[in-house]
Amino acid sequence: MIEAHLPVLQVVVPLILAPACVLCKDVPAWLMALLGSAWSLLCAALLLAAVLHHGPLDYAIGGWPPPWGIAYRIDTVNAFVLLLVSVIATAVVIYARRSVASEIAAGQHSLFYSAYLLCLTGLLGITATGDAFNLFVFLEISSLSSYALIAMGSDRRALTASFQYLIMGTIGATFILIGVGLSYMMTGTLNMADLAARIPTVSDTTTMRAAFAFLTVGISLKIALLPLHLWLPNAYAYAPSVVTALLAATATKVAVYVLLRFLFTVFGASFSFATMNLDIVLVPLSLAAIAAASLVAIFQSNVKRMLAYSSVAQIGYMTLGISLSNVTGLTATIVHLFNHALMKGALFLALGCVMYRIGSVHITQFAGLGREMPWTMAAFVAGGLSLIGVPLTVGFISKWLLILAALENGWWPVAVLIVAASLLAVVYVWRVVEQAYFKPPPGEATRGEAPLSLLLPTWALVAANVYFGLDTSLTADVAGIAARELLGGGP
Amino acid sequence: MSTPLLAGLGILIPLLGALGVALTGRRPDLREAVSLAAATAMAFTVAALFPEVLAGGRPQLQLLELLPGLSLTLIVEPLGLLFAMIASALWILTTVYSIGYMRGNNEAHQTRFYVCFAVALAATCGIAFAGNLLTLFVFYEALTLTTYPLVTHKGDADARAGGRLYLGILLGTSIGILLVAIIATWAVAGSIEFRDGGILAGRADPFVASLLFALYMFGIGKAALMPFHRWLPAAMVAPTPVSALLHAVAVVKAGVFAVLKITIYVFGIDFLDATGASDFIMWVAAFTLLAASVVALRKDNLKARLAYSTVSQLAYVVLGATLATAMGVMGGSLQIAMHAVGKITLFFCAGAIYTAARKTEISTMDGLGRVMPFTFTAFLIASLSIIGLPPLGGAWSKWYLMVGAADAGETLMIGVLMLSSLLNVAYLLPLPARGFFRPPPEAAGESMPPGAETSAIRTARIREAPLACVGPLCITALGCLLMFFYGDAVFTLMAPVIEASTFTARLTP
Amino acid sequence: MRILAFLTSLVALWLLLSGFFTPLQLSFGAMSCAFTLWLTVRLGLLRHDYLRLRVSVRSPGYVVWLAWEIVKSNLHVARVILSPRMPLQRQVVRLHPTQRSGLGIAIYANSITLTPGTLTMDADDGVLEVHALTTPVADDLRSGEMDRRVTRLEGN
Amino acid sequence: MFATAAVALLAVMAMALLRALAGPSLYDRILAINGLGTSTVLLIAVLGFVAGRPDFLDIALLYALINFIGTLAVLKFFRHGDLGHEGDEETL
Amino acid sequence: MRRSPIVKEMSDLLIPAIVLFGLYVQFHGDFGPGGGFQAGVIVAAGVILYALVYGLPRTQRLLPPNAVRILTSLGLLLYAGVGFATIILGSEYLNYDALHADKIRAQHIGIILIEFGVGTTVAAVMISFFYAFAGRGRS
Amino acid sequence: MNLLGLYNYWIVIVLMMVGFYLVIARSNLLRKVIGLNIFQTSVFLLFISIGKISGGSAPILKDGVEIYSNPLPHVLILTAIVVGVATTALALALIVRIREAYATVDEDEIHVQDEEA
Amino acid sequence: MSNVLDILSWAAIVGGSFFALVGGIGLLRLPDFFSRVHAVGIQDTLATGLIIFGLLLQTDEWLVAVKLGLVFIVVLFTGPTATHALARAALHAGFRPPLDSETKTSNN
Amino acid sequence: MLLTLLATTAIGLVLLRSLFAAVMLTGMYSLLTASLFVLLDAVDVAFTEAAVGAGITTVLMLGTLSLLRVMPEHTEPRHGRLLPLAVVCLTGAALVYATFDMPRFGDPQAPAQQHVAPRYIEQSAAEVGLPNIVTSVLASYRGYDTLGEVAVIFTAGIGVMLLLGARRKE
Ligand code: NA
Ligand code: NA
Repeated sequence: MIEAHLPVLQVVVPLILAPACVLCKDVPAWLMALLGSAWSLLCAALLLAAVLHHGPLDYAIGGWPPPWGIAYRIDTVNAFVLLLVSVIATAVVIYARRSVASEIAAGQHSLFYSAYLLCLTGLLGITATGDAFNLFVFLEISSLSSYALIAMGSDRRALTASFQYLIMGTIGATFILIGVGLSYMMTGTLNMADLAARIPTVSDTTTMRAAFAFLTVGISLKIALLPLHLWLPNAYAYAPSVVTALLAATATKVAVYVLLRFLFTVFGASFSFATMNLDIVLVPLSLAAIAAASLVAIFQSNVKRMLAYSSVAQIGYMTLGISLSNVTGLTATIVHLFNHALMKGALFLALGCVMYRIGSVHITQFAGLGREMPWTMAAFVAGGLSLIGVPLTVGFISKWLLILAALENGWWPVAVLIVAASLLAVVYVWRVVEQAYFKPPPGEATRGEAPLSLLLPTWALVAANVYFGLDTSLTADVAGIAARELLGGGP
Repeated sequence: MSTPLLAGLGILIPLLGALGVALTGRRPDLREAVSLAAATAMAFTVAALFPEVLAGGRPQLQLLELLPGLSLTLIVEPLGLLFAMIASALWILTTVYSIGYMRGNNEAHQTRFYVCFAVALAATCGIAFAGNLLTLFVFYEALTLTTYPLVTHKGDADARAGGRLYLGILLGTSIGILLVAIIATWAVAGSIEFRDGGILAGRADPFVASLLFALYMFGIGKAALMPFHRWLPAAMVAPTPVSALLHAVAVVKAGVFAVLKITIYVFGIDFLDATGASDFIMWVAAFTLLAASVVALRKDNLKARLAYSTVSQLAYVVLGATLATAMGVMGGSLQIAMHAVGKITLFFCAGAIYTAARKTEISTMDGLGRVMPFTFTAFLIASLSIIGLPPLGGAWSKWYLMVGAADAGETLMIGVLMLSSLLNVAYLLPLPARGFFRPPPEAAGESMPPGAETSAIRTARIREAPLACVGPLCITALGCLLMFFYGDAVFTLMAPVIEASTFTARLTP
Repeated sequence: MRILAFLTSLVALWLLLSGFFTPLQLSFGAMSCAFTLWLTVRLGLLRHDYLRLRVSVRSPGYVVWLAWEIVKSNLHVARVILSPRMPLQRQVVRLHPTQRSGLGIAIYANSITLTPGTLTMDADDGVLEVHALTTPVADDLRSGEMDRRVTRLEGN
Repeated sequence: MFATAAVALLAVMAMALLRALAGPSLYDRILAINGLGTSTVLLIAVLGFVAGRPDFLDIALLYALINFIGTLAVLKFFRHGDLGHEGDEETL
Repeated sequence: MRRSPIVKEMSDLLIPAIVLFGLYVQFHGDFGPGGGFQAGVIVAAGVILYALVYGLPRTQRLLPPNAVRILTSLGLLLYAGVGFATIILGSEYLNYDALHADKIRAQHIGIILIEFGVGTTVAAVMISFFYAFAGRGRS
Repeated sequence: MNLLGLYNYWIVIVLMMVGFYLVIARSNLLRKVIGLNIFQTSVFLLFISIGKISGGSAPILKDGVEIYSNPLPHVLILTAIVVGVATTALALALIVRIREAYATVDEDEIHVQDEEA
Repeated sequence: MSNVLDILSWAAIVGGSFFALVGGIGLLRLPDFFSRVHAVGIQDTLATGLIIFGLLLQTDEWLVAVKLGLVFIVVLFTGPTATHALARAALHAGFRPPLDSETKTSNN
Repeated sequence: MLLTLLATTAIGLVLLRSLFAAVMLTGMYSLLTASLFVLLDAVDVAFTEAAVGAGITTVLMLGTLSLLRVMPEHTEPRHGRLLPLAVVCLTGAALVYATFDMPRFGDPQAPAQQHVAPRYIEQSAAEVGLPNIVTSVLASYRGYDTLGEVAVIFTAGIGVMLLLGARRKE
């Protein structure tokens, strides 16, 4: 009986746990958050298995068939993204117990975990839904909770970062709303599948083109595609460790998923690329993001900020894959969604360990950490190698596929740029490694290794970085199926 | 045990050795015994593959498949086996030598040293047996990363600076150029599996082939082709056994080995010849060869001089490959082996001199040969081998390279090779000459360099380095001699490969 | 008793608002009234004596009178506003109201404000400070009729 | 007929808006907005009749209440610069 | 200077009326404009008016912030809980048909329940907004 | 293209632009929030305009009424209004905290302070 | 009957509109803040009263009538209270009404 | 007419220097919009906009303003006017472009009136049983959106409590 309801239970269980959290004291609240994340992980795994076996699942919420009611539609693409979100959320929540205790004032934990669950709910809801407006609602749930969570950072800049994110995020959401409104105007429907069926008849109207533009720009703001990325670096840099890890690993990924969904499922590849020529805009922006953000990352002295810029660059890889609009490119994007979540998750969790012990992630604070926190720094190095794209890590798989996709389109210079950007990644990862392993620690005070409850989730993600770098049957194969689905072929 | 598994074992044994070393780190004797045992076991394992490969077998082992067509695969073919054999044999000697050196100099972090050393060997073996470009790349990077702690072993500012250059150039060229080349190969040929006759043959037009070839040659930074040679002298900050390993065996040889392997199995000699894709690189190699020699001539620091010598000698191998003739490739292959034995001897000697006399500058080594006769004799023998004089192993490689150049019609290259030999004489022989014929500094009167007073006092008490140092260098010096007589064993091993890569097998003169 | 009175007015208000007399809506109404009552008591808004009841019983007469006053003063002020030269005689009048309860004073003060032309600006310590737009309305106020009527409303 | 009233009320609203923009004092603005609120209440009531659906007077009722609370909040804010101030101590 | 008796008296009269009006809006959303959200806002407005007149400390003493916080959760719990109830009763999430044999009644029950949840949460959140902002100035 | 039928939309667009301008051009954080409110409210207006049918009536069933305006945009905008107030409340809370931390709510001044730090 | 009611209603609404306009004009024309309050007073009382009365005559549903009445009562209660609070706040903020005659105290 | 008033308010917002006046005008803007909603038959929306936009939002903004203690702010340094103006004009141009192929205002034949919505209007009485179609759609057909909406407001509550609930650090 439960199986039939998995699509919605995936989302509403964390949702109902969020208010329950508020009624609890700190520790039970954490347990609730753990329960919610673990549950969604279980659901996501079962859903993906089900989708791979039986094809897409539909769920009419409230019993009203689409397009009259709100329907969930789980296909390979969003099942995969659901899995990614819940994997990260689970790892992070395990980690959160100690980390939050050290970064968030006691007495606020239950609210914090409630916001965490709401953020998770929002992300899962965005991913699962088949309704354009429902997507907006859950987008706002996740956004609002993110703003609050980010502002919990100890530096006062967390507040301004959160505010900036709030303004840009709301502009983005409002643009999405405008886009949804315009397309509703022309089609009379909000259901994505229904939209996809009706848009071709009105696709040569100015209204539809504008709808497309507003949706794309709005989603790009959420993605933090250059030059709409301005909110991201500070938000990631000054948020509490746990929040950075969660958001960096999942939030922009979900936004990329939304872009995929709209470009390929709702509007269709031919409208998006042949009619609207999106690639003409998207390719230069992606390349600029890859190059510029990687360069800027090199000059950051706050390591979290450095990785945040790296995220902007990585987002460039994903949008690049999208703009290639071939199966390999989409596969690369979808794989990279997952892989980048793993690497950034691992890296930011490692930084969280540093934050826990040192209280800062300024690069000079890393001096001597290689000796004092060997496991943490080893995890950081492993994550860094993955970020660079060294073979046997997930990073390599992503880049490999992306480069193949570029070459498939005959875009040699693009392929070269991708590789060159990896070199920049070498440089910025290296700066940290050098500090950690080749500079003596500043004082006499020896700072110990992070506690096991922080190290275990971190290393679990590191292990995933390696495992999925070796066994790509889950990632690349599923992503391939998903990409073909998006491009309209059968699975 | 089946032979494919033996190939895997060749990688596994050093890894297990590393584990063993790490576990026994508290007890130096046991630790070094483990290290030695692993080295020996590896050498035997690799040697056990010899008969089958000689008989034309190509044991193959797929480790794992990342994506369709993208796998980690080991294939034992002659060139790789040759390289693995050299590496594993020299590992034994290096281990023995290290024990003497590290203890003699009271180096810190010895356990880390042995662990990294063992892992580096595993990576080297992986490179040797790599069945495709990806596998090659993975182990190539692994080698860079595991040798990095060795280079920066001392941990001071110099070591860090050197290490940064080392890692920067090697990672940079490999990721920025080699990986691009690999991907481009995939794009052009649809495969990155090594194959007799090359996978690019017939699939790439001359321009693309030239471009790819250049990418490979520069991308393999370990081959130290100018202008990407700077890492090699920079890495001289490492302890001498490391330098020996780096410059004679593992790292640089991995580079030129990769050059040859790619030349043979990715491009194919005939294809290269037909397209002329390698012409440009040939000139780069020639330039590197001469320029590095000239630089070496100007270095007073012994290890620096040896390092530039290595840069130049590596260019021989690249030159051999770029000649795109059977003879040239054969010469390159032989050069790998001959130079390995010769250069490791030279480094052993440099280390022995340092251990015994604490001297690093050539100008301060006057008269040392009289108190360290074995060391200086070995140095002389190895120098002669590298210069290419019979009856030493180096004569073979130089000879085949000359023949190759002639075959290719590149008469100018013959001149280059000869000029280079002269330069070799000029920068290698002065040391034995000073050691044996110059009087020790105290007899030299006023012209002592600063600080020479103390060294002068010490020179009086200098004796040969410990047996663990001197023993190996004698053995390798002897090896130089032996290689001359067993040179055709290498030839026999390599011939089928090279023949398979060329339609006109002109190996037998 | 006062609770009952208050409840009655709540129920009356509900019924006036609702307009639905199904059992369900009536039960909602009952719940709503009960909740409002509870909240009012909890917030301490129900501490007045019978005054309100008495006032509401006696008010209709006053309301009619007040309405007429309002109409008159409206016309007066409208004339002032519309006359081209706007003959204003702005002045402040201090009044000493004779009501004893706060509610009484409030009714008086609000009545003053309700009639345009006069405006209760302040009501401190038993003194009402009134702003008058013209002399006639000020004089009207000073006559004290309104004050007497409100006090009568308050009763004894 | 309703339209006449609606137009008149709109004109009144426009006047109030002008006063709100012109000021000059903050109290003038508040007064203008309060007046505008009253006009809006009436407008809503009239509009209900214009649209032939007069059963939306709840909205007008709500407007009136909100208008009142809003004005009080503004004043409280001006007296104390603090909405939570204890009313017993100060004027409102 | 004391509080103006006029404002106090009028508020005393208005607050119960506002609250009752809010509840009326809550329960008549089916027939006319309104519903849980608007009701929540109106009830909260009543409380805010009280706080404006009587001050925050007194208001928070009578309606403790913690209780408001609990109500915040309970409303959402009720709404989401109805969805779980319909699943347990064998239909889709939030498919009220499962709540009663008669579809129309079932829908009605469901809507009343969820609207009540909406109203509770909205009122509580609005009050806690006010508490948070008005209370920040004093500490 | 019927210009008269589009006039309403154009005014709404101008309103949206004004709000949007306030958001991105003003450095006072509170003004940004105000701008955001205007922007969103104008978008709501656009949506509600979509649902209007000439001669239609409010979508509350009543005997004798034939044409009802489209209720769906109303439902959407109800939700959007709630989202808007939620965003505003959060933004204002952030502004209060920023003011406490920086003693200013001007974006430029905050920037200067962050640079100095 | 219906005609009479219609005319009455019409008159009331037009009258109400007129007074509303007068209030608006007053709001613009009157010279100081305290005087302008009186203008708003017109809107709150007679204008509202007349318009609502006019509307009242137009409806035959008692519920509508009741609600119109409620609107009127609420406006009647809140309007003066708000304007009073406003004037009082202005007074305490230091604003003094410009006077044409001097302050008089009545002792009744 | 109402739209013109709205536009005037908006322009006043741009020009007025006083923050307080801006807050008041925002409330007024909401109130005017709400009136417009009534005119556009969106009574539920008008109800909400009035309560929220004119009521709660204004109160919250005043609360914020009181905590800022920088009431009359006279200098408004405008940074880089050109770029924002360009962005806004671009957005506006895109929107105007969008209107070219729009169905006319009030057109009963517009796609939005032909698809999906008719079922609500025609069937909701039988399917849900409420006279207020908006409530039917809100609470039943799209009840899940409303759940999300409650979650949004709940989230904001949590967020504000997190931000302003803890004791202030002085
Ligand atoms: Na050399
Ligand atoms: Na040479």
